Amino acid sequence: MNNNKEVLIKVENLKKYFLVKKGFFGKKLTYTKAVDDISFEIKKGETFGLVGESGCGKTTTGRCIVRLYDVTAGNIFFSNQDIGHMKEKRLKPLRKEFQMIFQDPYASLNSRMTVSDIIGEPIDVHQIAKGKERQEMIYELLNKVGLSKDHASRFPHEFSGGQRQRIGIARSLAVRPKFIVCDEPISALDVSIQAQVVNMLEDLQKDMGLTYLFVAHDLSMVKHISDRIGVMYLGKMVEIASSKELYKKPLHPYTQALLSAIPIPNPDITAMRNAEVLEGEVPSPINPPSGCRFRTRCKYAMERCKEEEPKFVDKDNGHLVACHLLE
Amino acid sequence: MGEKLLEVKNLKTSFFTHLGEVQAVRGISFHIDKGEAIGIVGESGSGKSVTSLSVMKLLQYPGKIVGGEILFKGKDIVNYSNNKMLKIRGNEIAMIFQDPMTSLNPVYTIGNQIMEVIIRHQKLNKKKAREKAIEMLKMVGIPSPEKRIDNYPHEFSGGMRQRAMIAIALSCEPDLLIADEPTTALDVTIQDQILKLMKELKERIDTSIILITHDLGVVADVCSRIVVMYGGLVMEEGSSRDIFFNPQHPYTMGLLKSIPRLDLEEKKRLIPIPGTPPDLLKPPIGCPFADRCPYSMKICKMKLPEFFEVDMGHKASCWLLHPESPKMKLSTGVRKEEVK
Amino acid sequence: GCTNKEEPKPADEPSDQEESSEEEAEEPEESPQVFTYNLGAEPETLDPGKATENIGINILGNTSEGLTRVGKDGNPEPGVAEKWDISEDGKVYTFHLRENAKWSDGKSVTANDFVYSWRRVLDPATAADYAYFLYPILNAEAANNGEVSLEEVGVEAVDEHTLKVTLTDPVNYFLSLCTFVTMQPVREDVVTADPEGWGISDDGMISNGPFYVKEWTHNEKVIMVKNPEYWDADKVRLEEVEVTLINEESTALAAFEAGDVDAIDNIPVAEIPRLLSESDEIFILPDLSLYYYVFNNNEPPFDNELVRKAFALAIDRKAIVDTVTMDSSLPATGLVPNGISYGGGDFRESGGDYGIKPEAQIEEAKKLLEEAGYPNGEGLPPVKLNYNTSERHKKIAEAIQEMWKKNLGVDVEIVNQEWKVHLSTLEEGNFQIARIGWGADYVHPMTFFDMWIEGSGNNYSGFFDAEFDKLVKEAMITLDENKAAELLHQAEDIWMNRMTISPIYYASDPEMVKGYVKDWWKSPVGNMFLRDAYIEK
Amino acid sequence: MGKFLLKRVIAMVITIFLVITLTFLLMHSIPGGPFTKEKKVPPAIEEALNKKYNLDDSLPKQYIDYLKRIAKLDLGPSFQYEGMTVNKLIKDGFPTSAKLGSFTVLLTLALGIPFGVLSALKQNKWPDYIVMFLATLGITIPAFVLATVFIYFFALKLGLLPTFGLDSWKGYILPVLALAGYSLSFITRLTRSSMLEVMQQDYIRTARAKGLPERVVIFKHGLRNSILPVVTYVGPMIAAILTGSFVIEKIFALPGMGRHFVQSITNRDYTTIMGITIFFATFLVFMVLIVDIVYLLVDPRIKLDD
Amino acid sequence: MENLNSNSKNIPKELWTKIDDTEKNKEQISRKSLTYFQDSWRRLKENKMAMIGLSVVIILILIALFGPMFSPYEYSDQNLSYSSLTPRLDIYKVSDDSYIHLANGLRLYRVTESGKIIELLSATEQNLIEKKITYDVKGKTVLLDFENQPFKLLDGNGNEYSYHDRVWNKTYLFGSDDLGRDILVRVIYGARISLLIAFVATVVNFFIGVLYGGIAGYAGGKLDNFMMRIVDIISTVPLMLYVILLMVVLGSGLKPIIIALGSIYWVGMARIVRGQILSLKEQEYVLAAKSIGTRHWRILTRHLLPNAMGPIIVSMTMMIPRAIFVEAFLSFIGLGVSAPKASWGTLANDALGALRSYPHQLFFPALAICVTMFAFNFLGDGLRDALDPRLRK
Ligand SMILES: Nc1ncnc2c1ncn2[C@@H]1O[C@H](COP(=O)(O)OP(=O)(O)OP(=O)(O)O)[C@@H](O)[C@H]1O
Ligand SMILES: Nc1ncnc2c1ncn2[C@@H]1O[C@H](COP(=O)(O)OP(=O)(O)OP(=O)(O)O)[C@@H](O)[C@H]1O
Ligand SMILES: [Mg+2]
Ligand SMILES: [Mg+2]
Repeated sequence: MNNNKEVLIKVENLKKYFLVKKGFFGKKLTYTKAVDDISFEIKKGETFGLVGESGCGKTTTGRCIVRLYDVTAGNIFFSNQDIGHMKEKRLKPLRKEFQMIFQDPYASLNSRMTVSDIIGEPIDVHQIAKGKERQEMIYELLNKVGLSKDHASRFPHEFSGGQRQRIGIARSLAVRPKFIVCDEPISALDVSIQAQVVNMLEDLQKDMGLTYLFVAHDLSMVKHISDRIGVMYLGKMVEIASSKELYKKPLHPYTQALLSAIPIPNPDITAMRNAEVLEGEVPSPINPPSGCRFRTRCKYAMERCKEEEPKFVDKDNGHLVACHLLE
Repeated sequence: MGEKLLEVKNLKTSFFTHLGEVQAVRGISFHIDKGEAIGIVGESGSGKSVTSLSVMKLLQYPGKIVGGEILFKGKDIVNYSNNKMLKIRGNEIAMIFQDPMTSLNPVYTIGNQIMEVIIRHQKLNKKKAREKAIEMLKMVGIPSPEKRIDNYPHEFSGGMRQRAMIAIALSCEPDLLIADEPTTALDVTIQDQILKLMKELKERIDTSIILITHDLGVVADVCSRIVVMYGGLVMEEGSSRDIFFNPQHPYTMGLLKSIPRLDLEEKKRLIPIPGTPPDLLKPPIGCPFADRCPYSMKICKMKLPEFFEVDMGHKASCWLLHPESPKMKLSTGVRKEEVK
Repeated sequence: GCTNKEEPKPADEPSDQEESSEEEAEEPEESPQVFTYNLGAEPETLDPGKATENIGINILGNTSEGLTRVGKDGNPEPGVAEKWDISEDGKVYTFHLRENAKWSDGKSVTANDFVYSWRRVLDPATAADYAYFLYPILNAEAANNGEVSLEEVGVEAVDEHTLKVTLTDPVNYFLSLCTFVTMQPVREDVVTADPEGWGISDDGMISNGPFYVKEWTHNEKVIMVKNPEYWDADKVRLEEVEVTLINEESTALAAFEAGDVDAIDNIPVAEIPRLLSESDEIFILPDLSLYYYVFNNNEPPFDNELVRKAFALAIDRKAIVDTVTMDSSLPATGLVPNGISYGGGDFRESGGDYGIKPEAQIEEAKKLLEEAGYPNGEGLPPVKLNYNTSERHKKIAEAIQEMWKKNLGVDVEIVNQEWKVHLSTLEEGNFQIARIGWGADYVHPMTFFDMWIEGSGNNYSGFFDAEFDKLVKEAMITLDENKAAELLHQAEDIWMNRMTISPIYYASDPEMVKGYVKDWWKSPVGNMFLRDAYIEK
Repeated sequence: MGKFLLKRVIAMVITIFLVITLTFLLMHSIPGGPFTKEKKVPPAIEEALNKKYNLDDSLPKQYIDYLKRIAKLDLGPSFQYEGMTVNKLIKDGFPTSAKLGSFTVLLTLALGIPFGVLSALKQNKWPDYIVMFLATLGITIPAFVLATVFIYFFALKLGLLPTFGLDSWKGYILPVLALAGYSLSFITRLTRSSMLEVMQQDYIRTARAKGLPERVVIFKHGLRNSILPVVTYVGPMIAAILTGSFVIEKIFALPGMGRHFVQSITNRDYTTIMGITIFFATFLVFMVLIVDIVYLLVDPRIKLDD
Repeated sequence: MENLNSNSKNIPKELWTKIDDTEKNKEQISRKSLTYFQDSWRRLKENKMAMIGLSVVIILILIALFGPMFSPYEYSDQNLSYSSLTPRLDIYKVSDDSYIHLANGLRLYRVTESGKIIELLSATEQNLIEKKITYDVKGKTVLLDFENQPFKLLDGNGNEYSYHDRVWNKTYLFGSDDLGRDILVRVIYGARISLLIAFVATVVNFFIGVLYGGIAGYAGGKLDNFMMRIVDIISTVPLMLYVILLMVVLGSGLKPIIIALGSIYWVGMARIVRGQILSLKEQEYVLAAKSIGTRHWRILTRHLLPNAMGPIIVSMTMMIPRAIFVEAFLSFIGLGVSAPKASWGTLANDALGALRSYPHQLFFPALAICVTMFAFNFLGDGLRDALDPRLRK
């Protein structure tokens, strides 16, 4: 990968804790450490894949970056502007630059808006187009994501899951952003539409220099689309590498386990495949294990893993990993 | 062939909107045996969810079953009263819904929503039910379930919600489990765990599973038979091997071709199926896939093809399979030889 | 007593023990002497010295008694005082109290009780509203103003049963005043025990009338029972009087018709015609009060006598009493209502009607207005009529508004104001025409005259007349009734000939009382007296 | 939570203080005073009266004195009912009003919510039409008409119930019905409307898929999600109904405290105006707090604190 | 399962030819895309009840505006001798061309057979002790005997006059009020005020109540606490004090009433909206809207309020009748339009006392209010349904 490209997003020591109420009059405050001190960069024009166990904080990371959440600690730079602590007012014009595709398509669509209202909203908000032009834009966007004009005046509940997802995608594309957090944008789509959407995302990237943070569970798709991939585990980043590298030479035990579990669309192979099973309790982000967070389920766990948190080290030209084994 | 648990015959379901009748399901037939797992794959919007909702009889206004039969354990449940369905739902047929956020009640804790179904169908007391709920959450891989059980849905991540839905559906060990994209929001390790859980259920108590998913890998893993849907109709049906190795319908072929390949070193452009699916408000009279099919013929646009049996239990609805149709070279797109 | 329509319950029901035991105690032949009477609102106080509103006064009329009491004919008759002597100049009254006049707890009513009571009323610290009723007594006014000590007030207990009262001037209606609540006695020991609260106490109070208050459930009812110690107790036949406090007229009527109460004091006006034609239990009694419109005599156009007259004559008073008030009130043509006999006959009849006919005198009114320079109302400034919030006032105002429009061609705007705002408006003189009324405090024409005197504060017309004041004051102290009446007629002439105000009607007092209630009567000032009443079913 | 409550209680105290101040100002700025009467008392007597009740003090002094008194929970003597304290006025009247009010509130909730649910579930079928017809009548016909008509028919014509008073349980029936009419209709309609929306949600579908009986689906899953507007309405309603209704108490001649609300103003009974207002304000502010707490209990997503 | 068509055997040859891409997506029908509000309007139009409601409201407005032009009376025209006449008259036949009607309060009228009132008859002789009144009707003696119920109308020989018919009062179709004014025309005039009040209430609730509550709920935290405490203050400071002050300052008329309603008559709505918004603002679509940079105002008005429409509309329809009676109360204490102008509320209020003797005086204004309320409710329900895209019909 081209290492001298401009950095678009820089996340430094990002933390996001959620307050957990304990009972109604509970005095004891506990926190869910959804994201606990992670740092990474995304370069301009790059697709950064983010994978990891469900609940490890991917969505939270994404939402922090587009400032839908106020961060607990850490900095976020967007084009060298510190947006992590920016006031909403100043942030407003910047919102056009970064967008988010939501994981849960239905919940993120207002059930009292027609599709054309929904997709038209960012156009209106940022005064991109009016009247007929606006209408045309909406149709074009719908077309792009594989929906037809006729869908414009329908309501979200009249669509299938995948169609809803596409509405969300169309909405986020409407403002022609520079950066999109794609939070599992394609998981609800069938493979052919997936291919369509991914191709489209790639085309857009090529044409307009878009940058993506791509969260997904479908590792083959992640591999396909990402330039670099970050692997998260329980609020921590455990490994970052270029996608080729990661698949060829996964270093972290968790990454290895992850890759071994990819289902393969071939009944013969699946039957023969021997996925590595992660043993042990899944720890909770409310009180994560000490030291290395993966140690409770790691087959190589040592005494040291318990005491010391592994540092993130560059193993090989940008292949970063946090594991004591590899030090 | 085992005993048929569910048989859907020529099911037609429509939504009567002001624009007209949206024919979401236009006459599909399939069946599932006891202890069998079948997969339904297909275009998004092709009617998979609507089919499963029809089976559960949970269609919401303005949706209506307009034709066909749904035989569950031999009885047609299309005209079952709500009361009769109460005994079936949750207990005999359970369903995992596609949209986990909106499908969970925001004002009750996850635990409450799981316990509820346990108490209802297993007649356990509250304490026992709670224990069982914790166990279920643990089974679906929720960390520290004894704490998480008191969380509300909005405090869960997307995948966790989905797992909570799965826990609800699995907790009563139903005869038939309809899983509508149960693992889309799950990472592969958890997905693996969940799929194992389902398989185990299948083995242990002979649960039949209808798995609706886009992840062909998952289908390949779990299902012995696959139904491919498009435009409210079944396009092809066969064993997994038939579908993967010997697809007969151009749509199935296109589908298989769109999958990104892990094994390729170089990044290649994905190959989607061009075009858009038909508008179900005015479904085409001919084959719904005709407009996007690279092989379509005049007849395709005029007449709906019938099913042609290719093999034992493998059939497809495509004019190309008609004995009179001109023989074309179809791109197989199948990686039969690929054994790593 | 009150017949409730509840079905008889089985006697052995434990919850009804009280009720059934009561029933057992009844003599089978004679009806129980319990009378239920609805008076309306909650009395403000049952302290005679402080009571000012009608309901309290009504109750006190039966529980308390002054030196004189109101007789059936409306005139004063001996009460606590058996007899009295009046000095020749009419200034010194010596009252001889009955030996057997007793309080409800058996103690005698003494001359000292009166001395105490009257001084208490006059004490500025008591701040009694109606202290001015005692002003005819020597030094009373000065004492009330705190100028002289209370001991200097002209009231003196000669002995236990003799009371000497000295007046400043020989006020000829003093015996009438003595019937009034403010002059009724209170007991020093009772008052001092709880000076503020005794008059509103929940569990009854000691008094010296035919009945005494046994229990007062606030906002619900006042229960009076017969006072066995009353000097005239032999004649009192009712055992108990339950005063209910139903404020809503229509509810009260329903309660009466359902038999839940035996008498009601206020009747919805709209129902009166129906009741009059259907029922034998409705009584229209005269009510010594005047309903009138006051003109602002200082502001144009009503500083012009002709305009005032035109407006007054354009009113069809008969139509008002027939179709608007509908309660058999009488068209008013002067200051003093019919029903006060004074100076050898009905004061009103001897006074004449000042040219005001019951029907509208349209031609005359028009002519007057033209004479005043406003032919057909042209040139008149916009005229407003103020009234205070009430259905009745509104209706009358609307009717009169229409009469002025039709008969004079004048458009009058009518303005509705909340009661106390209305009073303030009147006080400030910030009006053109306004509704107001006046009720007699005692049965004497004077009660309709002294209000106009400069300084009384109740004359909102803005017109004062020295001659009028002189005549009225002279009449007050003229012992000869005929002469006094003559003086008052002269005073009334002054007032009415210039049409300072426009009288509308003399009110009536409709009352419904069940046929089985006998020998009740009401004084012309609207108090129901029950000392002779009994139930006969 | 503790901090939230503390903050709210402080806000409540400030609110009541402002209500006191505002009422005090309003009260003294409208024409007429407690001793303005039809038959004017001579100036000397009026002076004595003013002195007796400290009305001759300057307004700021009266105000401060009043606040001092309030701090001791003493609402002062009534101006109209001499010898009566406002505390006693409330103590006498409130139990009746509260009893009547409680029945009314119970009735409105016990009928309003089920009716609303019924009508939502049977939308556009005859039970819905009947309920909505009655509910529309209920809001259209004001309590005073209802009360008068009730008395006429049930007490006078049919003789089934007493015309006035609360001597037996029968006495409660008509006032409670008349008082409940509007609120009942309001609650019914609010419930219906929210239920209609909620019953379309996906989680209701989930609940049904679980095989839960319809009753549980409706009352557990549906109602809790649709109860919010009802809670909002009911909170202040309870405060208003429990402190008595002028109209109903007047028509049925009930010794409650509702009548003081209007009467004290007509009479310019300053202390009573203030006392009643403070009592009501406290009640209302408290109910509003309860409403907010119920919000938090009903819907875990709601945050009131930030 | 195997739907093998028998006729699929012989398919013409030419159908087996491949088609090219141009032939494929040809019939792309295009409808104009609707926005939420356009779609709601469409749904509203389909709702019969709502349309009936809307028509009734429009008709009422038209009647209020133009109705008086067709009436022979003014709203203030009095005829005291024709007071409190009922809309239906029981008439008795005296002779071929003269009929009489006995009204409440022992008033005897000469009427035509069709129910037109000719004159109030005055008695020639009254005997109140025996309860008999004698009249002369065009030369015929009529003796009214009111000794016993029902009253009797006798001729000179003591025979009862025959009951003829019950007819509509042709002089006053809705009867007359206690001052002999035509109730019909008064109800029509009343519509002007009451509908205006309904309009004001709606506007006030919508623009003040909804927005105020919406802002409080959406802002949350301190601002919410502050704003809602103001609402508490407004709802606890005695309304009457405030109204009296307004009346003293502004006098009577429509303006002060509008000011009064405007300043206080939205607190209930504000509370309800705030409660809804508090819960709605935590939904994901709000987050989604934020993420595209939607301004707070727009989130509130485009996303949250439409979702809170159900309770808003319900409250709105409930507030309208309240407003009509609040107006009557305000008029009663002097703030409203001054007599003889009257609104439905004041007409009903005034008639209440005569409920038993002259129920028609209450009935017609009450009916007018009822009809309006039903219309508003139909419209409101329809609107509510229309605004909820998921709702069944
Ligand atoms: N309430 C509704 N009103 C109108 N049309 C509807 C409604 N619900 C679903 N549809 C239509 O029915 C069709 C089938 O929907 P369905 O949800 O079954 O698709 P699906 O196969 O599950 O797709 P996905 O994989 O994207 O979830 C879609 O075209 C959708 O637009
Ligand atoms: N609003 C919230 N309140 C409390 N906890 C939360 C909240 N949102 C997320 N969490 C917790 O934070 C953690 C991370 O959640 P997040 O949604 O970022 O996970 P994720 O990586 O996106 O998972 P998935 O792949 O399942 O979507 C989870 O444990 C979740 O329960
Ligand atoms: Mg997520
Ligand atoms: Mg689906």
